[in-house]
Amino acid sequence: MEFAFTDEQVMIAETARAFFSENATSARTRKAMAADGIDHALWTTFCKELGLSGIGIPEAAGGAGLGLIELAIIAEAAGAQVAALPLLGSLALAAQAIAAGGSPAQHARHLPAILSGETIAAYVHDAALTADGDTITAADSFVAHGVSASLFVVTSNTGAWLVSADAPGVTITAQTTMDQTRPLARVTLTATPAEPLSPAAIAAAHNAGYVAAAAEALGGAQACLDRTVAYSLERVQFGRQIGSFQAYKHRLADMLVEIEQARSAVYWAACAVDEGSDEAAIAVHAAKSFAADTYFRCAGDMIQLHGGIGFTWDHDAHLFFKRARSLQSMLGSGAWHREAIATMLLGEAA
Amino acid sequence: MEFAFTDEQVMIAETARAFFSENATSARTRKAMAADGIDHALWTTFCKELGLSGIGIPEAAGGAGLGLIELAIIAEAAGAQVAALPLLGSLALAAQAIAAGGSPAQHARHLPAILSGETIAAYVHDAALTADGDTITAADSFVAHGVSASLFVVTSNTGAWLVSADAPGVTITAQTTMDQTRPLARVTLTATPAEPLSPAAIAAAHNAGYVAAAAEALGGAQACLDRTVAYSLERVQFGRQIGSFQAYKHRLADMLVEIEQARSAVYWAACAVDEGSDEAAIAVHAAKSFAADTYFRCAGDMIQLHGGIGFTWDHDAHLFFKRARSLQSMLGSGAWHREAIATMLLGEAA
Amino acid sequence: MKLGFSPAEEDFRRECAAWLNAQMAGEFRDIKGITKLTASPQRRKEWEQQLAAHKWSCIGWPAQWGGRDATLAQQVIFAEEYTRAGVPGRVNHIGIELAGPTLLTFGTPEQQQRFLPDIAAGKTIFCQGFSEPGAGSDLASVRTKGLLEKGEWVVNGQKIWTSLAHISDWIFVITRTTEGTAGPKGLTFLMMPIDQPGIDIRGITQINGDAEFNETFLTDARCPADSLIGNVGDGWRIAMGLLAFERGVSTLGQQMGFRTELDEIITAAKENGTANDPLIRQRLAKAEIGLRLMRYGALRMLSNTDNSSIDGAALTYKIQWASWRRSLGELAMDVLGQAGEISDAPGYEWDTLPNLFLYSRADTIYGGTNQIQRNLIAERGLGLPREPRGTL
Amino acid sequence: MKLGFSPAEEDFRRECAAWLNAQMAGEFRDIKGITKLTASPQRRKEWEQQLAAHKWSCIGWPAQWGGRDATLAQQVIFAEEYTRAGVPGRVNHIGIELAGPTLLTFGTPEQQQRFLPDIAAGKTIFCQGFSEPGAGSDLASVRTKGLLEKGEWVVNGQKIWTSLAHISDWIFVITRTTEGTAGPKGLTFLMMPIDQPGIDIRGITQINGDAEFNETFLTDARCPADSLIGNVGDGWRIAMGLLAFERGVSTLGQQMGFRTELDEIITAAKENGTANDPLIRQRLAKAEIGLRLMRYGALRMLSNTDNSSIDGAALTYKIQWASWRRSLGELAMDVLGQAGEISDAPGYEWDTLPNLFLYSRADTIYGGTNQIQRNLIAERGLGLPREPRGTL
Repeated sequence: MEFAFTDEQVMIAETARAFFSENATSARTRKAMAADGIDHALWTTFCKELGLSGIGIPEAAGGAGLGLIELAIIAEAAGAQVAALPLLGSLALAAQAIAAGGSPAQHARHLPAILSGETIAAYVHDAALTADGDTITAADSFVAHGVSASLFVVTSNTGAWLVSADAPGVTITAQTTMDQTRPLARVTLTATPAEPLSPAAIAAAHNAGYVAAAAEALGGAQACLDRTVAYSLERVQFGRQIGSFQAYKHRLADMLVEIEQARSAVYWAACAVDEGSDEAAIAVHAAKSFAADTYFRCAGDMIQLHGGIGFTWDHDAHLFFKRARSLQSMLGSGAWHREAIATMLLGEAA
Repeated sequence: MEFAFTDEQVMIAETARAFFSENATSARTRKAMAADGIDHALWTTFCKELGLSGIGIPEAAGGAGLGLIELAIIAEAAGAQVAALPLLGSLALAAQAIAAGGSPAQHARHLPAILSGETIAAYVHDAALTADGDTITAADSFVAHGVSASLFVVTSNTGAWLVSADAPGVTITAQTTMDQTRPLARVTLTATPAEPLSPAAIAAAHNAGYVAAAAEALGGAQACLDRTVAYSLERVQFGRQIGSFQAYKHRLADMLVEIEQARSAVYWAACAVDEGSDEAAIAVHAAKSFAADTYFRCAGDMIQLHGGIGFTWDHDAHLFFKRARSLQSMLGSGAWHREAIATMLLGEAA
Repeated sequence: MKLGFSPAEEDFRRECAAWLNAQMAGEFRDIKGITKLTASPQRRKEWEQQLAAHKWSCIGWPAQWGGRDATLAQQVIFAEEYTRAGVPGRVNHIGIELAGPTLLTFGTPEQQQRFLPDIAAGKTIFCQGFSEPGAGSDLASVRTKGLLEKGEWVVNGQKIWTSLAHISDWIFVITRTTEGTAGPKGLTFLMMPIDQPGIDIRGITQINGDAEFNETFLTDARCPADSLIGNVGDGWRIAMGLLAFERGVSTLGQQMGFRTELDEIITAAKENGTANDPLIRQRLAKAEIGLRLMRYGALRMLSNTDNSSIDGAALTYKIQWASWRRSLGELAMDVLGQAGEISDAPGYEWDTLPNLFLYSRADTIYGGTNQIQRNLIAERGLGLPREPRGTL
Repeated sequence: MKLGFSPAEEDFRRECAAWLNAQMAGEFRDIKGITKLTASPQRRKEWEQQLAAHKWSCIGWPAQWGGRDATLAQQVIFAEEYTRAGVPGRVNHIGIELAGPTLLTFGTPEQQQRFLPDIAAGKTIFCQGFSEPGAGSDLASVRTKGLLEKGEWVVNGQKIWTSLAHISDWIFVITRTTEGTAGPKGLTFLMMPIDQPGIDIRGITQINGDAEFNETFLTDARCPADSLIGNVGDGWRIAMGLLAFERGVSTLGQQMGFRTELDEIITAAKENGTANDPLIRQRLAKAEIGLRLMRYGALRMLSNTDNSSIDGAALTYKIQWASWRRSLGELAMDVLGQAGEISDAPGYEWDTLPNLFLYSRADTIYGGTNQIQRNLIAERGLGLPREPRGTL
């Protein structure tokens, strides 16, 4: 039992932080927002040069080994910059689903391309999906980076499939999305040929998706705090740094109280999944709901504590705020995750 | 339309405030707490000398006329002192029920005795009450001042009755109660002879009870704020009045924001009932839930902002705190009242 | 204490409703239902003039200046019916609600004659030049300089958050006219025409993609020597007096807009089934309660004619509505779910509810942040010690 | 990063559990399940001695002083199993967790020899004399005077909130030993025997009817010249060092107590049907999440061996658990409904959950109020400017 990063983990964290803060700049992110919400050059560099894209995928399947802890470290660093990248969809949800539910042949066919960034994969979920022989029919109105994907991992509550974006019956519709760093597309599959994955893909996608989303939220929340602290020491009103006003200080302190808990949640969940602990189920629900709520609160506070400037398009506060909102609503709302925990504690409601 | 007190209302408020703050002292209240939770001498003075006990009861029924606005003014003033009196049960719930649902003979038999303080009446509710001829069978574990009452107004969801405390089949059990200024008794009626009231008694009791409870809560909440403000100007720490610390100031400000809304709620509800407005139904639910929640928050803040001294038995903060809690849970929880409003807005949940 | 309206007042309500509905069904049907402040400015200026032509522009003003000397109850009724009829907000609301009352209270007879009829008539649209990049919450630290030169005020500086400046005719500005002063002393309140080379207006895009606010650059901007309200050095007093007018009857019209938003959420909840969710039901009930209490808080504040005492309802009103509306935006999004995060518009434009979610983040900032409001409540309402100024 | 325990550690867990369960089923079954700090003091002193006799009293201490040099993981395991077995809290927790570590860090070898074995053995029960009526949040303003007279310290003043003083043998006090000083300078940390005429202890009844806290009046109270820890004037440094020990492994035992409380609420909710109420379900889930995160926060804080950097988990821990527990008390009452407000006891005594509701109001006050915690977090954790002292 030692709930602290290993030296290797510290190194990964430093590498990832340095990479994203240097490269995932506001200017580049805004350029991506005006296009398909992906900084493609950055993604290519991340996948091909940094050597971290295979983290969490077994070496046997072509990955770099390690686990969700290390994946969370990277997602946290990317989230701190609101990087416009398909990390959550392509690496956490899709690649983990394929690694867990795919055959060696499927691994070989898809994972190297995803990990190299050549294939962008996205995650489609439809509880009402119907399968008929080798084809499936399904629809999902909120597929993150769906327009940019060439491969979809599609799940119902009981099964998982792989679908190529250029397969027959696939329509992909771009939608104006509040968080322009992760635009949502409507994807419909009508009697579309699909390769089945083993159902193990579902839990793997969920576990990795919840943890990666939570880690991204953690990084974002901490960045909101850090940037607001910095602003509060620069900005002077009433002849004082605004960070010297006690009510302002206490609000920042409350942010840290939440963030520290979110940090515990993220790494508890990642660790519990990696160790196959009994606690993994409750931990991933706790992490997703708590970290997303923390992020939303911190991003809202960031706007508030910046005053008018924080409400402008040119300031980055809204990038955090919109990302935070999207992390709350995607992959199950906070209330939904908490109800899942309540069911573990109390059974189904009568 | 003029949403401000009339001169007469201002005068009643001043009279009531002066009376309770002079007479309902902490020492007297604590003496009552050690007995049956009623300052009987104070109640007698209030009923016989002050001449306000008949307020809200029609003159034809032996009351002083006027309405719930004036009753709320009195309850607010009593609540500000956490007075140990059966005002809510005897005057608001029981007397209003009898006035609305009683025959002239019942008015004559009961109301003068209640208004003079000679009879203390209490309110018993049991949705599972059964009636058989002239007798009823019912039980209520939480009858405020039940031990002190000689008369009970008993309601089910569809009917109302009067029961004498010394009637056959009545058992009254005293219970140690958190709020010692309003101890709760368990009252059971087993085939007890009961005089029917018209069902109009039910709505009258509810309207008056919700409004009086809300008004009491408003008075209590404002007293919590006033006393904490006074303390914050006396108490010095770090070489400063603690009321000079911005976080402390803001917390007091937040209390006022809630209290001002509670004040609007109480007098809106009282006025709407008095005027027979369509809004009365939503208003009484809003007032009860909002004012009780406000009181609880303010009383909790009062303890917190007094520090250790506020946690001691000798300080009055706990009287407010326990009264506030009891006002939250009696006559329907906040969630219950809000669900009632939701049903008005949205219909029953499917 | 009385909430109901008299039969005569109910007649007045019918008269207002009839006229407004006729307008929204007739000549001005094209602007019915517009909620964005920035939409259709030209038509809305015409609407100002139509209101004025029928003496509905400023009914609370004296008849002498185009008003009707309306009672409080009548003003309440008109404000409510105005929004109920789906009429868009007043494009000259700063003129009507702030500049007008300020002139009525502090202006000279000549200034009143010069401005009030044109404000009432919708011919002079006003905007407000108070905040500066370095003077936000600390409004008294304005640095924009005003110098009297050859019978003219010459003004240099930068104002920000000048809402609707790009469609306004006049701007009132607080300027520092005594060199070497700091804080509330040495300020003067000037009214300046906008259409001049010394004034440059640049839109500020907000997080919802809209651009209601502006930066206003003043570079040797000019106005005549008699353009000041009050005396030289009176600027702070006038500005504070003006801000008190923000809590006028117009708040009730604003609330009717909130009503529309809440109703839209209720409709959405019924449509998508979240109306069955007990958590959503509680939050909708809380929102409903909050809105009702806002109405009765406003009526208490407006009915309070005893200006000498501290009025808690008035002091707490801003933070109350701003916090309520910000929560409403979050509730709206939770009712809509992910569907609230996508828009059918090709550009970055948002329907009422997602726009509410984004825009309401500004409600707790402009016109005094929640933090500033709490200071005011604590210091003025509760008598607690004032925050000390620093020396930076 | 690793959460699981090794097989050897799991063996150790079984060893702890076996011994503790045997005690609670045998000789000490009469104290099993006691939650009130003030209950059965005599038997609980005997329990301290039983623990010591089997070397379970202070397993993290060096063997030299009666400990086992246990690893962090072992301490975590013992703390968890201790509460899981239904063993009541340590009546000497101030001695074990605060006085002991303070002596280990700051004491002379003679002082260590004199006190540590007796603390470990449960023979010396300690209490803490820090706060005064005028020195609560502003602890450094203590006025209790200490004077060295004829080889003895003579102490005069009043301490308050001296938890369990009435059953303690020794008290450590911060005294002002340099006249004319104010604030953290001029303070000295003394250890004094309680059984002397100069020390008078009076119980303070709390809002729950219990009397765990005391006022302690010192009137020419005495202790030998060598009773000070550190040097004269070192009192503030020692006191701050001592307070840091509050965040030790014992927090995990405390959490196990919280677990018991939450489980009792869950049981009550299942019994009375509120477990079907979606609002209660959300709040129970939040409480569960909060408790889990408290555990992992504590493990992060305890695993962080790099003392040089600011440790956010440690700085935020107090406000986190205190706020959580206060909310838990409110949740308990909402689950119980009005039944939570009545007691079967004849006097003013409360079952676990109503008592939790009342007692937890103190959690956010003692040991540094939530407001003080936020100051510390902002100033030490985030580097924000310090609150200025006044001159009153």
